[in-house]
Amino acid sequence: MISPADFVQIPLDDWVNSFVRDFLVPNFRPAFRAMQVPITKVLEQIDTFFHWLPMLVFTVGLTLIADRTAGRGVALFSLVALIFIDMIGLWAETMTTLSMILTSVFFCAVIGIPLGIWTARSDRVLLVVRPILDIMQTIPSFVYLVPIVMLFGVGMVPGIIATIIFALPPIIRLTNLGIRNVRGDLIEAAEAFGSTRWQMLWEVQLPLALRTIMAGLNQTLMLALSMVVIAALIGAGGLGLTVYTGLGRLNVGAATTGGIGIVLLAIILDRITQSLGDKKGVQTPSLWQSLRSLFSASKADVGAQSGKPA
Amino acid sequence: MISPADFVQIPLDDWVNSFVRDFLVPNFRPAFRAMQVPITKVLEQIDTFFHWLPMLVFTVGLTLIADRTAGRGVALFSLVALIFIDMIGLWAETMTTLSMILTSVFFCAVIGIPLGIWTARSDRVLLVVRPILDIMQTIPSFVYLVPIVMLFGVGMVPGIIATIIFALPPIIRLTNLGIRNVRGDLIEAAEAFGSTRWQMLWEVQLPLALRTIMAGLNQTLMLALSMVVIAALIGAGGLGLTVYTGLGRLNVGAATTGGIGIVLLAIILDRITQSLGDKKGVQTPSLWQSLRSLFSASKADVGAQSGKPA
Amino acid sequence: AWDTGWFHSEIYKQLFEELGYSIDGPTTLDNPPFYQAVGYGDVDLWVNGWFPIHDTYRPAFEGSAEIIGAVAAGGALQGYLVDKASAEKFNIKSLADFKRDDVKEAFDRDGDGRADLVACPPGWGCEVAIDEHLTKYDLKGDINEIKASYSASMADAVAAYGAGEPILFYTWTPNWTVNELKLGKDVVWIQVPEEATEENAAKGVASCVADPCVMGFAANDIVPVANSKFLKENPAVATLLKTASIPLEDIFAQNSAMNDGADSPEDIKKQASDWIKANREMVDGWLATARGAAQ
Amino acid sequence: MKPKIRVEGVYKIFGEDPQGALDALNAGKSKIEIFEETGQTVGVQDVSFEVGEGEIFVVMGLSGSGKSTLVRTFNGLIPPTSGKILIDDDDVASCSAERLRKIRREKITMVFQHFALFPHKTVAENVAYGLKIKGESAASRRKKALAALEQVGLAAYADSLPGELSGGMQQRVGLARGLATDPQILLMDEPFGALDPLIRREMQDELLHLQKILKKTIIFITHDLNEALLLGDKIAIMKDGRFVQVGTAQEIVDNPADDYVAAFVADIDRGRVFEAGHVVTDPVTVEQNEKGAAEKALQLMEEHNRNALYVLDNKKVAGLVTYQELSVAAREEGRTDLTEVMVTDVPVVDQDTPLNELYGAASAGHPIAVTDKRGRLTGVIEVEAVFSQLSGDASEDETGEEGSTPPAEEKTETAQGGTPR
Amino acid sequence: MKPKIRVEGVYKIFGEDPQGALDALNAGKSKIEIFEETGQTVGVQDVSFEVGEGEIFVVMGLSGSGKSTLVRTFNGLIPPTSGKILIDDDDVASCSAERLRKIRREKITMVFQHFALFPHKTVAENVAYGLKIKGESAASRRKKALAALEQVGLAAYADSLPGELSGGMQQRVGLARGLATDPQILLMDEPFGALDPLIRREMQDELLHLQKILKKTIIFITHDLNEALLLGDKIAIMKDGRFVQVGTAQEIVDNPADDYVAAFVADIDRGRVFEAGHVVTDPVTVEQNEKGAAEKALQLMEEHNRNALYVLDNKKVAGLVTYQELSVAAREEGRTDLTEVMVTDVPVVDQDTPLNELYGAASAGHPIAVTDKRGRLTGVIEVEAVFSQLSGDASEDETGEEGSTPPAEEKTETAQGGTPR
Ligand SMILES: Nc1ncnc2c1ncn2[C@@H]1O[C@H](COP(=O)(O)OP(=O)(O)OP(=O)(O)O)[C@@H](O)[C@H]1O
Ligand SMILES: Nc1ncnc2c1ncn2[C@@H]1O[C@H](COP(=O)(O)OP(=O)(O)OP(=O)(O)O)[C@@H](O)[C@H]1O
Ligand SMILES: C[N+](C)(C)CC(=O)O
Ligand SMILES: [Mg+2]
Ligand SMILES: [Mg+2]
Repeated sequence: MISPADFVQIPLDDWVNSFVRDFLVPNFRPAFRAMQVPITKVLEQIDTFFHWLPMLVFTVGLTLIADRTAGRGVALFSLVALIFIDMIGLWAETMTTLSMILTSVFFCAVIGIPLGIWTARSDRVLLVVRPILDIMQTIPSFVYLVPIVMLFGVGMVPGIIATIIFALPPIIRLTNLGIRNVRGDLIEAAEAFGSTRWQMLWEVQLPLALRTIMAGLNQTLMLALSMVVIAALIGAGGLGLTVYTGLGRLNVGAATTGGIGIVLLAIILDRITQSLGDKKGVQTPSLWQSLRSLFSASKADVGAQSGKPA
Repeated sequence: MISPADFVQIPLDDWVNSFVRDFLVPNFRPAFRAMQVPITKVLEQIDTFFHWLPMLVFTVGLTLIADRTAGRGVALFSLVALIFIDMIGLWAETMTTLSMILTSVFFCAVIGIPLGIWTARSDRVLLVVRPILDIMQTIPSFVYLVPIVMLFGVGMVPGIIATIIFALPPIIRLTNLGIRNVRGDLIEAAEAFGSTRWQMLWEVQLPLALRTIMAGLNQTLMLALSMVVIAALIGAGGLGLTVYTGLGRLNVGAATTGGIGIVLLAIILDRITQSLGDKKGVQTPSLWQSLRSLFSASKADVGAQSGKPA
Repeated sequence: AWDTGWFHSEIYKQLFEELGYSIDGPTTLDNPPFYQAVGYGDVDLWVNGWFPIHDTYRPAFEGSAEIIGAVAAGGALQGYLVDKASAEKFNIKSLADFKRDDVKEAFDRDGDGRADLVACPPGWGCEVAIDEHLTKYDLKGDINEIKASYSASMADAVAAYGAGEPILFYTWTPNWTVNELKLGKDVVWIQVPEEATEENAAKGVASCVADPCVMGFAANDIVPVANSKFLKENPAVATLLKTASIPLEDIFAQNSAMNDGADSPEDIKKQASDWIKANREMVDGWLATARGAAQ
Repeated sequence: MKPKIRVEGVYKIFGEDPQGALDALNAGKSKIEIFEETGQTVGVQDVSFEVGEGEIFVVMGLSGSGKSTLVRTFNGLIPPTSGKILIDDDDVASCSAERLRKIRREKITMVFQHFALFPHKTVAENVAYGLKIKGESAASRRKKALAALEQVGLAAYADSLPGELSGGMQQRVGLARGLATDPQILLMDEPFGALDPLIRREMQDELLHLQKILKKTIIFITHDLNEALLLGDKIAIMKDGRFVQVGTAQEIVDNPADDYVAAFVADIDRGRVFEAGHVVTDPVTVEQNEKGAAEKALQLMEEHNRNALYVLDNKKVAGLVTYQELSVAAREEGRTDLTEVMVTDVPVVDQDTPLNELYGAASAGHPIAVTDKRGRLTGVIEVEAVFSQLSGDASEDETGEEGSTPPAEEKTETAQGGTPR
Repeated sequence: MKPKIRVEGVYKIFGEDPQGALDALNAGKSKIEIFEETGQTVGVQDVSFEVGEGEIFVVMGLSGSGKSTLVRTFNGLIPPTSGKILIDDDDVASCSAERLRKIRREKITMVFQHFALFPHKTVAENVAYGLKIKGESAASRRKKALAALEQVGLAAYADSLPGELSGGMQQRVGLARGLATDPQILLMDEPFGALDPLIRREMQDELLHLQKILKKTIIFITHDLNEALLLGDKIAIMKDGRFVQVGTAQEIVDNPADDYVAAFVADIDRGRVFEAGHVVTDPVTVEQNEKGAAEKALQLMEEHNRNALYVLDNKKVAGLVTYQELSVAAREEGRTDLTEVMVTDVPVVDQDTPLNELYGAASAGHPIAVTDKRGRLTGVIEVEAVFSQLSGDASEDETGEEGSTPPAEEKTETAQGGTPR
């Protein structure tokens, strides 16, 4: 049986090995490690805050947010789920995971939304970005774990970086989609009044794309959650570590408990962010209002929330 | 700081442990292992076929299929990619992975499409199925690896089972969506002519939902591909194993090579299945034609294809 | 298995084949799934059990599977290593030296004020042992255990070493890590802060900062673990397992060969059959006994 | 004759609590009040009517007035909240699902506004859909489908996909699909709403033409008044789910039941609505060969205050004489032979000619002769009567007696327009 | 006066290879041929025209004929392939982006078919959009927006969201948005297409009313002929991207340039298109106090073949006499005083009265007096002439001379309708 391999063989693995080990790591590791600093900063802030916040305050706050955004049912669910998480003894881990997720999502938004806008405004950029996103989503995250570790080290922040790589595509895609899908006649109307590109963006495109962007944020959040366990492989803590440890000890119970924690967290965050997108798109979705309410939800700024009469 | 955990603690992990180990495994392991039989059968067929097929025949065949469905560009890409895979020495692994993926997707379709139809036809079923799908998608696959091993053992087939669990939701969701989204006036028209529920399904709903169902199949395929490495953790072979082994040996090169193999496979399969959905929806998508062409593509029935004049 | 096990797995495989068995595999499995699987008889045997450190998995297989014979009794070393340059620079002799601030700072890669130690994946036997050490020696505040996938953690250590940073890690031998980072040349064993006694100290470990060397771990047996029912039905295998063993030096040698690139399945096969050829006599003896038991 | 469709007291309430809404309706609340108070939407309220076999019954009204809801109750696509819908003897509102399916398969089909063609089936397959559902064989289906396509002139496109046809052609396919099962009743829900005006006109003519041959019973929804007038044997005007007026085009245009209907018909071209028969008056004639015909004619004209008079030749129209010419000829010049001064090239129409087709004839300024099928004069139309009908003033005094008393009072705004400004 | 908008030889080809399509056009190929051969779509071809300040220029044509494409080139939403579009002195087709933006901000706004209101902004914010873009302060924006809303009667809804308003109200918001920046030119692309007939009529009246006050230059797209006739000072009819005819409503209805236009206007109610001025004839009159007035009147009538004649009192309309009454009175009874037999209650209209408002006056059967602003008789309308114009036969012999030669030949189908069948 003949095949091309009989004639030419490409030692791709060797090439990659020497590229990473002999070139990338020796020369750029310090640079890459320096890039972690902003992530570390944000993570520390969020993490400290959540671990400082008393469990009951957090629970009440999130329940109120859920009630305001996603309705009574979700609020009730959040309440019960959070109490349950506490009772099965995973509160601290949950908070760690939450900080990690929010940090990832924060950076995904900061990177992804402008990039999405850019792709929406230029077909050429889209042409370049799209295959990269495709590959980012199809390449198994295991493949980039080792390079990430080699370049960034192990721990929470490299875990977040892996998560960002994995969770970034949807927010870019949906920002792009949202802006491109803004009704043509509205764009035309804005143009007919002599809007500049920036005015168009701020006055028309972004507000109208907000729902879709929110959907992207929601998907990004979900993908980030799905990386929690894999991030634990490179030293991130939280619920992912609980699962990983449970697996290592053949402790199905612990692994399942950690898994349930992740699922509960996922459901709560999913419903809240989903309803955020839904509602604000229909009602009065001033961009700033929406971003603000997203923020107060994502940072779970409970002090301020619970201060208001419910 | 007070929290509910101070008063009640739920030993959930112990409960799960004893449920799985003392109840599920002793009583149902044989039943679960028996369930593997059909999967094993299908897998063996496909695997034997692909490993028997000469590399060049497969390559030419798939290229022709790509040309007919997704156009010249994709065909060219497939050709180059397959030759590249062969040259980097991953042909056998790629075939193993392909068999595994196709088996998973086959069972996803067999389970998912009827289930999707059912959910589309009954709001009550949807109400039950939806949260289950939500959980299936949010629960980290690591969590169910150990229970799967406990119930099904290790190897290729348990890997496929994990893959099915992970990749099933989109096909159900999109079958449901596709059928529910069939234009109301067409349903009305069919009803106005006195169609029975089955006639409605076969004559109108399924053909019109086909595009969406194909999109679901495409997503299922992609999710299945993303499980390849994780399935290797419980003993499945193929490209996933290459990646996993590479990681274990700190061999970035090998891991990347395996990863590239997966990505190439993913891109080819993605483009072909995507275009399958696209084209057949617009042109003459007799359900049977479409299913047939899907089949000949998914089984890569190259003998038949390459026998025809291109 | 981790990749130190391929070689002797292959030797055993070839031996079984000479006995007339056909073998599937070897299958690659992580510790937890393996112990699970062998307990249920999905896998008949593996030859990569490390005891006593795998004692944590006993509940998973005890009753339906058992340890039988030994691949290499008492020869497997485990312990903590630091890179040679730092060991000399900071004069590090044992874990206790990591209480010193300058050492801590030098070994601190993640900036949390503690020295980073590449430990074991959560759940493995060694993870528990390391944890015990750190508690026992009151080092929790000084040393940060990286509990991640072992290869990931080591990737970090190797990369850090490559970048000239000090590293501290746990490993065992035989293992590819010591080929990557050569014992005595790149890295040296350090001790745990305990007085050397007869039981806990190993003599003649050249690459240790001290001799005798208190490595903190008793030497382990590398043992086959097999499904009991399978053994009962296949007395020849049982006997072979009981009698056979492979010298550690040979395992070391092969491991280093593997790390030099000879790591394809074919290479390993060849290394195994070469070894069998070289030790034909001994092997024949084992086989004869085994065949005898089968009668 | 027994009506083909009989609708009795049909109500349709959308919402969770139809009974509450029904009670509120009975208490005299309006659709909007009910929606605001209970959240229930009144789709149709208290509609009763009958349609005879072979009739075209047009339902019109603004968007949201309940036209679609009403017509969808007829084939059970929407079950009414209460009321009876009798198709022959079956009450569609209460019969079994099996029976309903049978009625749909055999008696009643629907043509949809946006065509609702199955995009995945060819034109012929679309047309054959109803037959396939009934279980006919492929060959017979194909044959009947082609025959139906022939009727709408699209047989050549049998194997195209609907997407390849223009809107007008697609609509004709929809019509063919409705006709293929040879139903007795066609429900047409704004079938021409999406068409260009030219194509639309073509389709209307086509429908009238088909109807002449096939004699189906048709319920036709539109919100275009001209279309309603053109097609409808009877027209119902809906508002808020209720019939505010039912009648012929002329009845509605002449006597709008309320301001809503009046606003609806305000812009109508009355020349299309009314026919010669609406403005005809009894003929005042002389026989050509009668003795003293000339003087008699002059006297008749003076008596009836007319400027011209029809002259008969043995009961058939021979021509007409004008007062002026006749009086000059007879009284001043003494020529009393009618045939000498008679205009023979006279306009002749029949009863059903719409007024707007009389303009040419009327532009001669002479009264127009209306004859029956055998050519006998049954009446004449004075041009003043035409204007009277066109201006809408004739309605008060029934058929236009004659314009003797100038009804200019109502039109004084035109006179005012002439006063100095 | 310099035209406000001057369009010269504008072409727009959609596709990759406009030059190829232009060449093919010059070679005389049709739009369809070009599309089939080259894949290029001809949007607009060779359109030139001018619109004066304060005019309403209506563009009509079937779907796809290029109306939207054309009008979108005026504010640069679509750049033309070739040709000039001069707004005052700026060529929109070739000026800089900056300049174009300035023109859009200051001179020209657009009102869209489907409103195109920003759903996330309140009504007032929508209306103020153009002002915000220009950088006006929030307070001044708000003030002007409220003023514009006041004009369309929606000030009360300033803080609602567009989604909360009905279609008609949304359209008025769109109009207010167009007016808020006080542009000189309004482009309206089928602005009333989506409305119910009743609301549509209201909007048309509103637009006419506003136009009377504001005197904008308006380009108005529609495919409704009645709307075009109602609003347009000038009307252009498009087909396949080309103007097939440009003219006033009357010109187009009377002299359709080809069959396409003819089919387009076939259904029109001519009574709305034409005005009294189109059918007026020179008055033949007698002075009331003239000597021998009665006999002179009779003779004039005989001469001109008329049945009635206007009687003046010092050049003002005093009344009319009919031939019949006058001849009986004067010739037979010897009473020659015109005032005795004169009808004084006569219909009087002015030049601009549309024909369909003459029907009431005409139903008296007497000729109608047309007076100028000072009340002086400038002509009379014979009822026959009205019919002649309505039937469309007047066009050949220019202004309706008189119905003396009955043009019934063309209408023989009505006569045939009366022959035995
Ligand atoms: N499925 C439904 N659920 C609730 N309300 C409905 C439903 N269908 C129709 N309606 C309401 O019933 C009323 C009548 O609607 P219908 O569609 O019959 O109007 P229509 O006269 O056909 O209007 P159009 O000309 O727009 O087709 C409307 O107020 C509408 O909102
Ligand atoms: N962006 C475009 N790309 C390609 N072809 C176009 C584009 N826009 C319009 N066309 C084509 O140009 C022609 C004129 O279209 P246009 O929209 O101007 O017609 P219209 O008269 O406004 O029709 P309607 O009454 O449906 O609005 C059509 O054949 C259309 O298909
Ligand atoms: C055998 N190892 C030391 C590699 C792993 C363990 O502790 O299980
Ligand atoms: Mg309707
Ligand atoms: Mg248009």
